[in-house]
Amino acid sequence: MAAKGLLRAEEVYHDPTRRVRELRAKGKKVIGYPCVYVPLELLAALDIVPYRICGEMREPVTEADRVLPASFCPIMRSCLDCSLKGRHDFLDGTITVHASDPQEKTARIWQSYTRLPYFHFIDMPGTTRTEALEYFASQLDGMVTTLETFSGKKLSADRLNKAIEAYNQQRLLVQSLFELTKPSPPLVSGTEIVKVIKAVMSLPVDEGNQLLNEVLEEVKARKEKPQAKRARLLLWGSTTDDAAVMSILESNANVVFAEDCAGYRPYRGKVIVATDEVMALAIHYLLEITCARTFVQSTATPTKKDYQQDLQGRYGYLKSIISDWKIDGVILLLVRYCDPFAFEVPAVKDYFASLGIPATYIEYDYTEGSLAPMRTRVEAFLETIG
Amino acid sequence: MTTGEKKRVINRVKAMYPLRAKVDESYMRSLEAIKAGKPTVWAMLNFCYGDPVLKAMDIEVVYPENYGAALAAAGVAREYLDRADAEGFPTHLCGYSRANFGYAARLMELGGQPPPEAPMGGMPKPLFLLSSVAVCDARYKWFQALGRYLDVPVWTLEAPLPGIREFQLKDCYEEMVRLSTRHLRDFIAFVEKAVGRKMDWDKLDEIANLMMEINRVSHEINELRKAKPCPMHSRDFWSAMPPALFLLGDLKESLQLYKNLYDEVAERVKNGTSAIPEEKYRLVFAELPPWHSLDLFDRLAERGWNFVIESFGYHPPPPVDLSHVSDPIERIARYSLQRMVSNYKDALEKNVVAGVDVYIYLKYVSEWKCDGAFLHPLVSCRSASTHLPHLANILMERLKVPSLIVEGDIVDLRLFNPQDALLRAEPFEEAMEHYRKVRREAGFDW
Amino acid sequence: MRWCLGIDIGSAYSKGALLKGWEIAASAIRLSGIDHRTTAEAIRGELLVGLEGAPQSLTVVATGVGAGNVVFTASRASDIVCTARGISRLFPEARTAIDIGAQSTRVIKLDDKGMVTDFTVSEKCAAGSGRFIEVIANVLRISLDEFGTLSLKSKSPVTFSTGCAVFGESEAITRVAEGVAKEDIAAGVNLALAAKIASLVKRVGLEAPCAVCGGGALNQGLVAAVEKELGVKLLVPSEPRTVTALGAAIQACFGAGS
Amino acid sequence: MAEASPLHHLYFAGIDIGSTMTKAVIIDAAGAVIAAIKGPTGAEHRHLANEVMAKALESAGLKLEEIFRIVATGYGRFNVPFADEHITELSCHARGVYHVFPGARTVVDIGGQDAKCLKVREGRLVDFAMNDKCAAGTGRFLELTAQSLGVGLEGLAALSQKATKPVEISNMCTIFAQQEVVMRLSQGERIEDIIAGLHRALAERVAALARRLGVEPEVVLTGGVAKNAGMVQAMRAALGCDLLVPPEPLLTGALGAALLAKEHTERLLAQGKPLEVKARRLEKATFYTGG
Ligand SMILES: Nc1ncnc2c1ncn2[C@@H]1O[C@H](COP(=O)(O)OP(=O)(O)O)[C@@H](O)[C@H]1O
Ligand SMILES: Nc1ncnc2c1ncn2[C@@H]1O[C@H](COP(=O)(O)OP(=O)(O)O)[C@@H](O)[C@H]1O
Ligand code: SF4
Ligand code: SF4
Ligand code: SF4
Repeated sequence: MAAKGLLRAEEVYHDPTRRVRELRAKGKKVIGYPCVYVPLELLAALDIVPYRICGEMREPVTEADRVLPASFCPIMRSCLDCSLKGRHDFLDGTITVHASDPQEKTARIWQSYTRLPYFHFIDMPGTTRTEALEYFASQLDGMVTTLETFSGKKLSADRLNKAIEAYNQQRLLVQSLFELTKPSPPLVSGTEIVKVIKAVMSLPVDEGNQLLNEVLEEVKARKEKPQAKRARLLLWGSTTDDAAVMSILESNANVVFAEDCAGYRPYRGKVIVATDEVMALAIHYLLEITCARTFVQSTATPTKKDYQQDLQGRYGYLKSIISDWKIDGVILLLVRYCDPFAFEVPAVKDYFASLGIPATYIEYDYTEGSLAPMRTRVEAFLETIG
Repeated sequence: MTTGEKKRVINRVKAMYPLRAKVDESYMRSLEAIKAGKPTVWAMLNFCYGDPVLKAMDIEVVYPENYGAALAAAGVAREYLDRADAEGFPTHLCGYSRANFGYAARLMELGGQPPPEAPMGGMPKPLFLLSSVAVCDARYKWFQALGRYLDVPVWTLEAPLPGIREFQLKDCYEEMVRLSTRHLRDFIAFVEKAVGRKMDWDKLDEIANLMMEINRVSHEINELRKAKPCPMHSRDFWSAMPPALFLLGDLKESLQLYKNLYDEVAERVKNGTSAIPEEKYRLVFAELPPWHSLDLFDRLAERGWNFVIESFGYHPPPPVDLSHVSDPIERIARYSLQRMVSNYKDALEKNVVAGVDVYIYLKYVSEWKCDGAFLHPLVSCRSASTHLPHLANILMERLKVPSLIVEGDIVDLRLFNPQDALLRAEPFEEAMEHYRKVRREAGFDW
Repeated sequence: MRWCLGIDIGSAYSKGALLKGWEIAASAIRLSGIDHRTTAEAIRGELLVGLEGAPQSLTVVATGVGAGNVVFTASRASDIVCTARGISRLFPEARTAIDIGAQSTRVIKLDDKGMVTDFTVSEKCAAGSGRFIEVIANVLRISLDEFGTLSLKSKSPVTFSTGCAVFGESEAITRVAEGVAKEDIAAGVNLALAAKIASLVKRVGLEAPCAVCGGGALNQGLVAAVEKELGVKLLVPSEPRTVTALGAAIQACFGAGS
Repeated sequence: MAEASPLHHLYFAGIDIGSTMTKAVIIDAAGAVIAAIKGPTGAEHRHLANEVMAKALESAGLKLEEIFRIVATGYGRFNVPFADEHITELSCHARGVYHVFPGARTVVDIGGQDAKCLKVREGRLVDFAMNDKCAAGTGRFLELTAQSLGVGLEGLAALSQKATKPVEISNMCTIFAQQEVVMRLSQGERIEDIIAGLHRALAERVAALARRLGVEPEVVLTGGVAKNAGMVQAMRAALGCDLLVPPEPLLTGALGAALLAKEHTERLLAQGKPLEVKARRLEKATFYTGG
């Protein structure tokens, strides 16, 4: 392992399965997950390596057509397609979550057509009420049960606390990475961050942390910084884990914050253990991940709701990002058929408008062919914000 | 495009008509209630979960999902859809939801007065919205997004949905019950505050029991349809289902009407009366019917196609004895969960891990002895479509039953081409014949 | 001697096939054009002209999108059924038939008697039909006849990333301008279409032997690409375009059709 | 002529490489158009960029060195190596339309490969919506159906105006709409009514896009499709409001590009920056790498 820092990140980004394959050859168990709601701490504590399953935009979907209709989240279609093509044969199993419908449906089809030794599905409640939280915790208990059986190990509080610590460290490191995009020009580009995060999601937690440390050091010291471009943008969306997409967004701008599932979103906050570790995880994952899946609303009185207050409650955390990162404009980027996020689009746009920040919605179909039109849209948007 | 002359071929069950009439009646009643200023709530179809509570609290309910269909059928959906586009809702979202956004925008523009062009008097401004996590993301994200127009709170009913295997884990079911029960209790407290009245617990108890009884009879009617020839066509099921599905009107009256329906269907079974002139093929239909082209079924009936079972989402949870559960809330919760839970064990036994909405069709096809499945995926509804390719695969693999897939839509009615469906009928008959042979050779009994 | 005529009015081309008893006596193809009635008449004329002595009894069955315009017969049959019969007549061993037409691709499974056992039709998007090839051939300024052989010369086919036939055209334009060799583009389109066709086949499940027909079967590059995707050799009729018309003639022979 | 302007000896060019057509416009310092050329884009559009430019220069009687600044736009804008700047066709159309209709607030541009709706204030693009996922809803839709009817683009407009009752076209896939057209014909529908139906289908689709932005007068229809009077009529009906059409709708993008080149220079001048013509040659394109 000669390469370090960004170079290493680049290597892992281009060949994300190599390291986990190596580990597996050494007898480690590797479990894939397509959605950030899976508490990785529970895996790490049982000495299992989690691996984030991503779609492959350049791979034409051929196998998934047999089992899924065409009008369906193209990212999940692609994930499943890769699985059906045997690309995930290095996995010992997968864990999926009832996050969006496509996650849930794909999970079931996945389980029906691939024969990995381990499979677990976590049901997720729709609200964040107390009873929902407790139900979610009970679902996590269920996952622990099946994981223990599968791994032949017992979950110990000690190891779990260590794993929580390691992942909290990872959260902190990613947060520090995003700190480096605050200056203008940013010390690290959005495209570089995509690669680093995808690499981190493909490595065991300690190696990911080491990589992040190296990257932070390197980036702070290097002379060749990204250039300041026409505008500083915030990306808001579901998952953007392809560097090509990010580099299209960055062709005339700096994307200094990525509010998505392969950006800041999975690394926000930290797990705080009060008494029960699993409950602490349930609280963190259900409340801290800013995914459209969870239903949150502000009520003025039992029968009245206030829209502005509601927006503040749902998107208030974006306000300080806008000011701290000196954002000029927002790209709302979704793949077609991403229903849960798509329902949010007008509301989140309203919220940005209330802050006086221009925002544009771009939808793409997760193919290479959609990149050229995306470029025109981004440029036109930059032209509108001057 | 027409499907030929409008000749009625299906022999409709007479006792269905009074049940069907209850739909119009309920719209009328709701209109009057609304005029009289009774609190009205917009609700998602919630499968025996929130409805008894609203009923016991004497609250009028309108169903925007149905209203979306009504707007489409009345040919006024276009305008509302355009409006939703203009409001920035991505066009791939559920067509019913988009029509509703347009409607809500217009409603509020008129100061909360239903627009004059709205069919059936329109839906009035609600007191609150009742959404549900069950079935699809749209069904709760949509109501949340309505917050742009309506300054009313949304209650989102939880609908736990663990995996088929995971359900077997210790405590899973009891956790589901606990979630649902506590959640319903909180919901009742919310409703009490919203309407400023207390729950009448005896009434809730009675309604819960009546609801279960109605659904039991309705379930039994469907069991009768296993007879050969099948005495009652899917069209009768669709026509007769709303009073049970939505707890329309007076429940005691509904119960009697379903009993009458049961008697007539039972009589037909006894006499060997078929729902169509000559039953050559027995079919199952999944999921939402093409409401605007129902006479396609008459054309298919002419060819001997009898539709004997259909639409899992519209079927009542199977009966279960919950008399030992004294708390009506818990009884409602357990009964409502029954819709999915009652199938989990069998699904696991049959190793259908893809969920109840797939398993159930295996059950339908093998118990109702279907020769083929007519699958109707919808362009703008993911939920009623996503499982269909897999369903077709598994019906073939496990039961050697072929599927005919014809695409359509819920709002853009032009997307369903009945002519196309008819053109495919001929080759599909050959396929059904072929697999009859295959099944016989493989030892199946139909 | 009994004569049977099958007429298939396709969206692009209309085809006719004439059976003398069980012998294939003649076949004809012409552009469907706008006036399907006249086209149908013309095909009948072309097939019957020069026959020694007019056939005493001629039974006709029409099929295809324009079957309703074949006014000289009231008998019609489904094109899916006809394709199955036609393929079965040519390749009785075939259990799967792929029909690549201009407007859609259809995959039909059939039994030893040519009865349909399952089928599926491509989605309502032209990126999965033969028209995609025509569009690209137009960009490359080559004829359809050359398309297949040219594509087979390719060493590094381009990847088509768009799902739309019309934008595929633009992509091809860009590639040409980038100086990419025509054969690589042609091969790229064939691969893209083959992938779609293969996934359609997988939807009903491939059962060998598998035959291919329709105009797309004339494109050797496409046939090779589908073979590679599916991992089987395909049976290709010498005149793949008239298979469905032949099936219609067979239906006429059995007095089927309604 | 702006005699007093220190720019008076300078010329500016805009070149718009669309999916279907390549257009070039040369203007003088006063903004007057002194040359306007169009040619098909074709598969070799990069090579064509210099040819179209050469033709425009010839028609203007100018040499390349006399053009102070060149802005390239359109889908092939990156293939113009001799351009000083690339600007999206959205901004260029907004600017070009403003030149012709200063009151324009909504611009609908239907080209060969996409349809765009622009919200414009004083010639500046402030918001937009595009359709580019599926060729349904673009000029290509008409081109291909015209082809299958064998009437040509010119025939479309003339025929559609003879329609008495437009036929409902239910297939929006550009290619399957062709099939439907054939079916309609075979059902005995009149060709005029079918064409009018096609126009209506396209217009409704584009109008839906426009409504997403909110349609504010004045509304301008531009892009190649605006040359089709039948389509203009259908768009009027679909939007339910009046529409303005520039005399040369194909050229508004290139014109806007030229105007933006001029304005850029004026800004340089205002900032007191020296004016120097960049050395350039009318060379063939380098390859577009997407980067
Ligand atoms: N000579 C040829 N060589 C290769 N491909 C051809 C040739 N002629 C037609 N094709 C292909 O066949 C398609 C037309 O197939 P056909 O079966 O005639 O369609 P339809 O029945 O819908 O009219 C064209 O789109 C083209 O892709
Ligand atoms: N003379 C004409 N009459 C009618 N339509 C025309 C005419 N010329 C071009 N068009 C239409 O204009 C479209 C091309 O428009 P254009 O704005 O040049 O697009 P692009 O910028 O993508 O090349 C063609 O698709 C065609 O439909
Ligand atoms: S959240 Fe959106 S992008 Fe992510 S899996 Fe769900 S539908 Fe797909
Ligand atoms: S089930 Fe389908 S139609 Fe109903 S709300 Fe969900 S997406 Fe819409
Ligand atoms: S994507 Fe292209 S080929 Fe497919 S339906 Fe749209 S226009 Fe037709």
